[in-house]
Amino acid sequence: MNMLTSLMLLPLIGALLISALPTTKSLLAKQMTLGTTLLVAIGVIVMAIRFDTSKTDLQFVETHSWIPTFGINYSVGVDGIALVLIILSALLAPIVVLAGWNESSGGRWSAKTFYILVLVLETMIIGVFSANDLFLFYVFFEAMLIPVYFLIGGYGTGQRNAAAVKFLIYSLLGGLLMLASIIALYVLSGEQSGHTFNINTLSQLQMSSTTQNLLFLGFFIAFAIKAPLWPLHTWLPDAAQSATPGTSVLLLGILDKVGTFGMIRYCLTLFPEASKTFTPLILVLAVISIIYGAFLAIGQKDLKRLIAFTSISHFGFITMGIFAMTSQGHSGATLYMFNHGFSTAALFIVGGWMMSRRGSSKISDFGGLQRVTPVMAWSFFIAGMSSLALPGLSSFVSEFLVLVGTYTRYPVAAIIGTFGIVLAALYILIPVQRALHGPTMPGNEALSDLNLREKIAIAPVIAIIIALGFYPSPLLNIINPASTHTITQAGFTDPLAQIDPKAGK
Amino acid sequence: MTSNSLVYLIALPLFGAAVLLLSGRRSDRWGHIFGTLMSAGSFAVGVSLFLKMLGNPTGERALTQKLFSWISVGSFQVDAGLLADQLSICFVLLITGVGTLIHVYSIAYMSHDLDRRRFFAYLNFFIAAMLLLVLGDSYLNLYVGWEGVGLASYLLIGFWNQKPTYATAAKKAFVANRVGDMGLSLAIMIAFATLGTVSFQGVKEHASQASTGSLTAIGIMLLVAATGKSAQFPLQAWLGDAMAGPTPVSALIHAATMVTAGVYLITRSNFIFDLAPTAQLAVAIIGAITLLFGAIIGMAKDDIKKALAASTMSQIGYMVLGAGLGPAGYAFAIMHLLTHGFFKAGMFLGAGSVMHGMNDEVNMRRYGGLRKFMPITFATFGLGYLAIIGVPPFAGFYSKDKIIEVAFNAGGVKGIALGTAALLGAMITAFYMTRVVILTFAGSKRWDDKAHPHESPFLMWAPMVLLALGSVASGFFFTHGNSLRNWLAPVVEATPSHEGELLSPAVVSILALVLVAIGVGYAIIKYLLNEVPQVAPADVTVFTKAARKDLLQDNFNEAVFMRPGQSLTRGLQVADTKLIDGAVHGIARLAIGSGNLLRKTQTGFVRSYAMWILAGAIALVATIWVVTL
Amino acid sequence: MNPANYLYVSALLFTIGAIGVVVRRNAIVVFMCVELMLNACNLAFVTFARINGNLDGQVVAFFTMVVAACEVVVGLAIIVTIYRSRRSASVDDASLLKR
Amino acid sequence: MTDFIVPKLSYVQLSPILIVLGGALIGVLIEAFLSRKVRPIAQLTITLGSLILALIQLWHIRHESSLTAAMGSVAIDGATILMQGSILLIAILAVALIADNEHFTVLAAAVPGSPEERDSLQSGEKLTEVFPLTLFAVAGMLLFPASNDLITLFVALEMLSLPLYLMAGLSRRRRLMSQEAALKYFLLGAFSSAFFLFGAAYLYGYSGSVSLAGIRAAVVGGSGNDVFLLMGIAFLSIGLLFKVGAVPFHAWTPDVYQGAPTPITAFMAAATKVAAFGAMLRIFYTSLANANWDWRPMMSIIAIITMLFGSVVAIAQRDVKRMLAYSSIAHAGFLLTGVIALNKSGLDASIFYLFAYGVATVGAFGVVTLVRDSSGEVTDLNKWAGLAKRSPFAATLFAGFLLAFAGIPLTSGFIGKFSIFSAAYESGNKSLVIVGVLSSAIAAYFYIRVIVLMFFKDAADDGTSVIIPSILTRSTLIITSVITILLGVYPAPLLNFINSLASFVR
Repeated sequence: MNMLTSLMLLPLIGALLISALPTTKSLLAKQMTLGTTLLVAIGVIVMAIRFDTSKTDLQFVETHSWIPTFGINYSVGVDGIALVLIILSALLAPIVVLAGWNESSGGRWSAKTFYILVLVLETMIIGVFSANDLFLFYVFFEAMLIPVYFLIGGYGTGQRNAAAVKFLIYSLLGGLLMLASIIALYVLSGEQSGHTFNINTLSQLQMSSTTQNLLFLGFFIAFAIKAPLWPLHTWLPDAAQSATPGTSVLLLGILDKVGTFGMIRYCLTLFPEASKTFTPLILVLAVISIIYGAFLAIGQKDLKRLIAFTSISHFGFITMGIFAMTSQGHSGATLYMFNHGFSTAALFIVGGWMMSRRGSSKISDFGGLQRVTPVMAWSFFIAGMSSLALPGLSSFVSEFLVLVGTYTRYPVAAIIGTFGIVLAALYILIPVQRALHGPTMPGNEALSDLNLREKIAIAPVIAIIIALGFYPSPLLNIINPASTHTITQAGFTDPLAQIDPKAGK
Repeated sequence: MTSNSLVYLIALPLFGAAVLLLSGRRSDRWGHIFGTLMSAGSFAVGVSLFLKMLGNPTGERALTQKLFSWISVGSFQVDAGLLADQLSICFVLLITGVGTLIHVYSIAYMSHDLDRRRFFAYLNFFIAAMLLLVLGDSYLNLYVGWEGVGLASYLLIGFWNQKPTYATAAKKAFVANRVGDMGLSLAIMIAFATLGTVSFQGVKEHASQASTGSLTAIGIMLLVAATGKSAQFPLQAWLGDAMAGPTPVSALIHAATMVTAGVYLITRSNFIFDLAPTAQLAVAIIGAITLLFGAIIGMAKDDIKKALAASTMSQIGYMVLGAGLGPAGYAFAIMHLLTHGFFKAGMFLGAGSVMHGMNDEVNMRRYGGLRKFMPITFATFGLGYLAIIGVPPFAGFYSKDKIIEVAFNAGGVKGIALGTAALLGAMITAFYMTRVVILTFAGSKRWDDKAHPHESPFLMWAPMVLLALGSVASGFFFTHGNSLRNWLAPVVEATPSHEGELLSPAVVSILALVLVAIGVGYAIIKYLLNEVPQVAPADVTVFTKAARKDLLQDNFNEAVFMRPGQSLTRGLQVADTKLIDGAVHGIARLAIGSGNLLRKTQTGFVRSYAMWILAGAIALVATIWVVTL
Repeated sequence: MNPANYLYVSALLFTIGAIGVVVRRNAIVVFMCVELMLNACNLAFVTFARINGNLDGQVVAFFTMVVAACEVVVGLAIIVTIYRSRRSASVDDASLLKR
Repeated sequence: MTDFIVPKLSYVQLSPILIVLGGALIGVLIEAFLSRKVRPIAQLTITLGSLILALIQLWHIRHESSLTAAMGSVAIDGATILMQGSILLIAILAVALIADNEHFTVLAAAVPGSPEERDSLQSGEKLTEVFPLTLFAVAGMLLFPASNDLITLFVALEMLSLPLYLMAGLSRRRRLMSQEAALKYFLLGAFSSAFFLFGAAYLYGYSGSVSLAGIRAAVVGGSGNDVFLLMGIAFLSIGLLFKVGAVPFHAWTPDVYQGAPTPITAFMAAATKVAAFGAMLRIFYTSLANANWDWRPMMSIIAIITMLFGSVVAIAQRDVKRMLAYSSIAHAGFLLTGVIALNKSGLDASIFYLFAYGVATVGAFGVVTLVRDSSGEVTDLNKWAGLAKRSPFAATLFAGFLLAFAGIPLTSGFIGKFSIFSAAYESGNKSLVIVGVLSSAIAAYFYIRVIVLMFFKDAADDGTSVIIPSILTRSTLIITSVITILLGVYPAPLLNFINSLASFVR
């Protein structure tokens, strides 16, 4: 069987096995989940090694007829961009399980259910990134919401019901708008080439510019809600605040990438002309997101909301990179998705430990943690540094690529975006100062430092953050052919330098 | 020429930092020694490289090392490459040399601190980052080091971050630096968009093909970067607060090395500034403003470290001014940077030594007459003092006078204005440095009985002595036969010819010495011959009050950036919940509300239902009628 | 005589019946109004049969009568049951189910 | 005098209808002659038996296609077969729910609260008339979409409606409400039948023929009086739109759904919709297809109003059955887009949608029958809070059906929604698709609200409990949920089947 399909089935099988366990055996459920996610991670790494970086077309392709009446196929395959995101998901999953070992205990239902949901979600995540059939993509895109909804509503804290509903309604609204566009594409394909959902075929459809613009909007709004872009972002802070840290990692670290991934894979590929038309508007929204997210992050008093707003700022960068339509912007954006996954994961995981120990997510309740729990404080600090894109850490490479890629075509957007890096310093250093520095606040004296399990969980995250900062080539080699291909397909070439660097020699 | 050992310069201290941080408390007992050895090892590598370069012919001295391809996307190609040319190696020797001395000093200075190991880890990390800054072969590599030293500076300023003010100072430094960094990243972006490359070599080769406008933009952005890192006007506010860090840090980072990175950046980018006269002029003006600004603040400070910090700001102003004067000035800027590295580091260590003996008291009004208790400190500090005010034949005389001279000779009004500013600065420098020395070492004792001033241990005074030797001899050594200038010539392409001299070197020296004498004399009259109150007098001029408050720079920043920023944040928060989320909830409420409203049509009366059907029927017939008509 | 006049009458009857359903409260009367409407339909059918010159319409009328009879059976059963429970034949009294 | 022509009837093609009718008659005889003790089991056997037999028989004739099954009165074609199959299957599933006698009063004629009623309840007897009534209704429903002339249409309409009027009033609990539902359903049903008949008269007047083929010929020829045609279309539509519950002819739906015994609600919500839409599709796709310029705008407006109204008002509901009623109104709107599409994919999509929706509806009401307290079923949504704690089984099933109604992928509802919207889009009715999508989003809100209630709210200790379902109910629940999921995950076989069969013989 094809690797992608096997990787999708693996967590599903794990979920089935766990569902056969009695509810009381929560430890076994955890161990089995960890084992399954590790297996998937190993499988994905093997796949990454076997991935041929010299090709631009999809690899590991598998196609079966699914609903022939509508020309729907079960068709999967990955290019570099999708592969990187699958790697991200597969690596983060075991870390989330290990880091949030006791996360499932405070929920409405048993730990068993929690892990079943997580595993089902992993299947869908791999599916959504590897789908090569628009219908299949949509199925995963929507079905994914259900496990997340239950993860937030069932295991979260605070206003979890409202947050879960808000998340779901927002996402469903976007999804339904996209459905309208998908239906239109389907009908158009029927008129022009026979009903199909094959993305390649769909990308060659002829349509009037009005149609293209409208259909593009259907897709884009769905993705902009997911990613989330200002002003469609308000569900994210609520969801992040209510979800458990592990769920937040899955949500912000992985799931929201479906939005930006979709912009690359679907918006640009299917509607190149409309993408051009809307680029100015989208860049404005992206820039607003960067600055707006940063300002709101600065003002947050709740650690989880703060991280959520930093993510909104970061998603602004990613969107900006995508719509800059340069190879640097695109590769940078894809790399950014990966790096943001890890730095947000680090923030949420360590932040989660801090919060569960202190029993509060208010930043002002912390203080002086560096003295009490140095390892935890350091982990948080490094995560924060990664979030503000400190050079030498992974996110710097991607952020800079996005900025430089944007500057070559849209200098003004890049310049305003650059202000974001100053604000980033503020939104990271303010909580760092309040939580880690200063005198040890009452209530924090007896907090325990990270235990071995937690150290094992956070170590690979930090290792990847640092390693990719200095040596991002393995990922860039995977991403570059795909992003160049996307740019070319959308009808763009990189802007040339004012002078040709080779001419001088 | 390629060399495979460049990477060890950085790798050794980086390894030291990693070991010290990861091993935790286990390395408490030997961490400081290990850290010092790593720094010393790096110094040794530096010296050997320097000797190797000396052995090569002038044109082939630059050493390069390509480690791997760092970022490669489309035409954006950046290697992880190192470049040690004549300019870099000066910095390498300064950083590792002074750095190692300060490591040694810190062994003793920090011996009572529980976190000494962590302190050494940070110091090692700083050395590594600073070396990366000066060794990177492209702007992007430099950027990594650039922010790396910023981080090290942040960590070290906030080393005692349990004190909220210290933590705030650290944050302030980082943020101010980030503003500068924004300039640097914009400069890199413009460079890439204009020239298609960001390596020093590439930019240098193609700069002449680019438009002046682009080059000016790059230059201005590089200047912004330099003002952040080097505490130049208008991003200077953080330096005074940065004195919150342990004194060795102030000596190493906030006097000798990191804060001079801006001068390095401008000098390194000479190929851009030489083609962008506007940007170059801006550099010179910023330098001139800052040198006066810092000097004025220096006159009013009672905190010995803050006085020295103001002085640093001012001295770097000289360097920036020098670098802004183009090919004629680069070498002198670097020379002043190196000599300043010696004497200012020496004086900071001296200040640290004084504090060490005075229970960490920093207020000079509570010192007085300490020369008897701390003779070595007094001697080394004194030598540094003579160097900074520019008394021949101490180091400062050579470097500073040259900058003043070049400034006067820059031509026209510009030359006179810049030269006058520099001269004036020299006078003020003489005044406030004399004030520092008198308040600290001369006069009568003003401390209370709790303090027991004593000389510092060997490990502390030995580095001070070595640095004092540097303050005495380095100036002569660098100027002898134009050694430094010739050494740097391949990098900065010094063209000594300028169109006619306005003032000859001798005139400049005499003028400067006269002004210095006035400054010293006034300080003696004011502080040695008159009683110094223990508490700073309140009935002073508005001018003094402003100088005490750093010429209101914090007030300005607060009023112009911080307050509006905070209001904006609050405003956006309200907007987010009320407007954006409010709209979302509004739509939801609209749906629910209309649901509740329409629900009332379901009255429960069957006749009203029949009415609906009848009305529907009429409407239907009407619609069909209208449509078909 | 113009057959259209029969159609007008039928339409009038239908309208009277429909308005009666809406206006009257007594379930039996309401039901009778429905029957009136059905008979209006019958009249229309028969008229059209005449106009069209075939018998189909008249056949429908017979079917309608039979169906109407069945409706009466069911309808009266329901109305009587509810009258017994509520002691009222007003359709307005039966309004527990609403909103 | 002309010779008497012996009517030629194709008994094979009519056999499903005849079997069901036969079963109903046997049921009446059972009521008359068998002792009360054996009646329940006998009735159940006969009912299920005849339904299953009819289904089997239907399978055998699935490829038949003729207009002559009953002298042109009944059309047997792919569409008929598919509709009848759906109705039979839904009826079988619903009968399994009806078999739980707990829902029905023993003596329908008894006054609520009277000693008579008490006695009858205490006797432990069971109401069994409901079975033959069901079969009669089913027979009417089978005939309705197959009817090929106005007479048969009207007769079938009454045949399916009259038993339902009665069945709505059979509830054991809340008798007054149940009777009120019956009254309302009856009066309004009769009222709308009159409109239907009036419309039929005008169509006859327009075309001079009662057969759909004759009307079609007249419409194509375009020779008749257009006023008659338009009046005919408008009034005939009212009768049909009433049955499917389209706004503004919907008002009976919530009241009747709420008042009727839940198994009956399940049956009529699902099966009536199939039958009524079946007839509607046949009329509009065959007879009136060429007059689509006349009726499409009006139907589009109704579809839009129906979708929005159903979704919006459902948000404000506090009773689960009423909420499902409004949801069914919204779904009627979605289905109308399939009628308006007026193309082959619209037909296929509507049939699939009807089947998927019907099955899920039976399942959803099936779950409603399980939630009870001391006074019977609990339909107050507030008391459904924390249902997942009381019974994860029931809550999960119900959530699954709700997600199917909401059209979440991997459920049958999504495939249905996709196919019907794409058919509408294909026919150029883009605005319908947009409104459909928007109201789906609104609808999603209240489905999710119920899920929140069941899963994320804590249960109050108010005596609400979930009973353990009988084997029949349980199998209905399991079969409906399996079909709902299966049609979402792998709908290809059914879609292929529908695609190959669905067509109208003309």
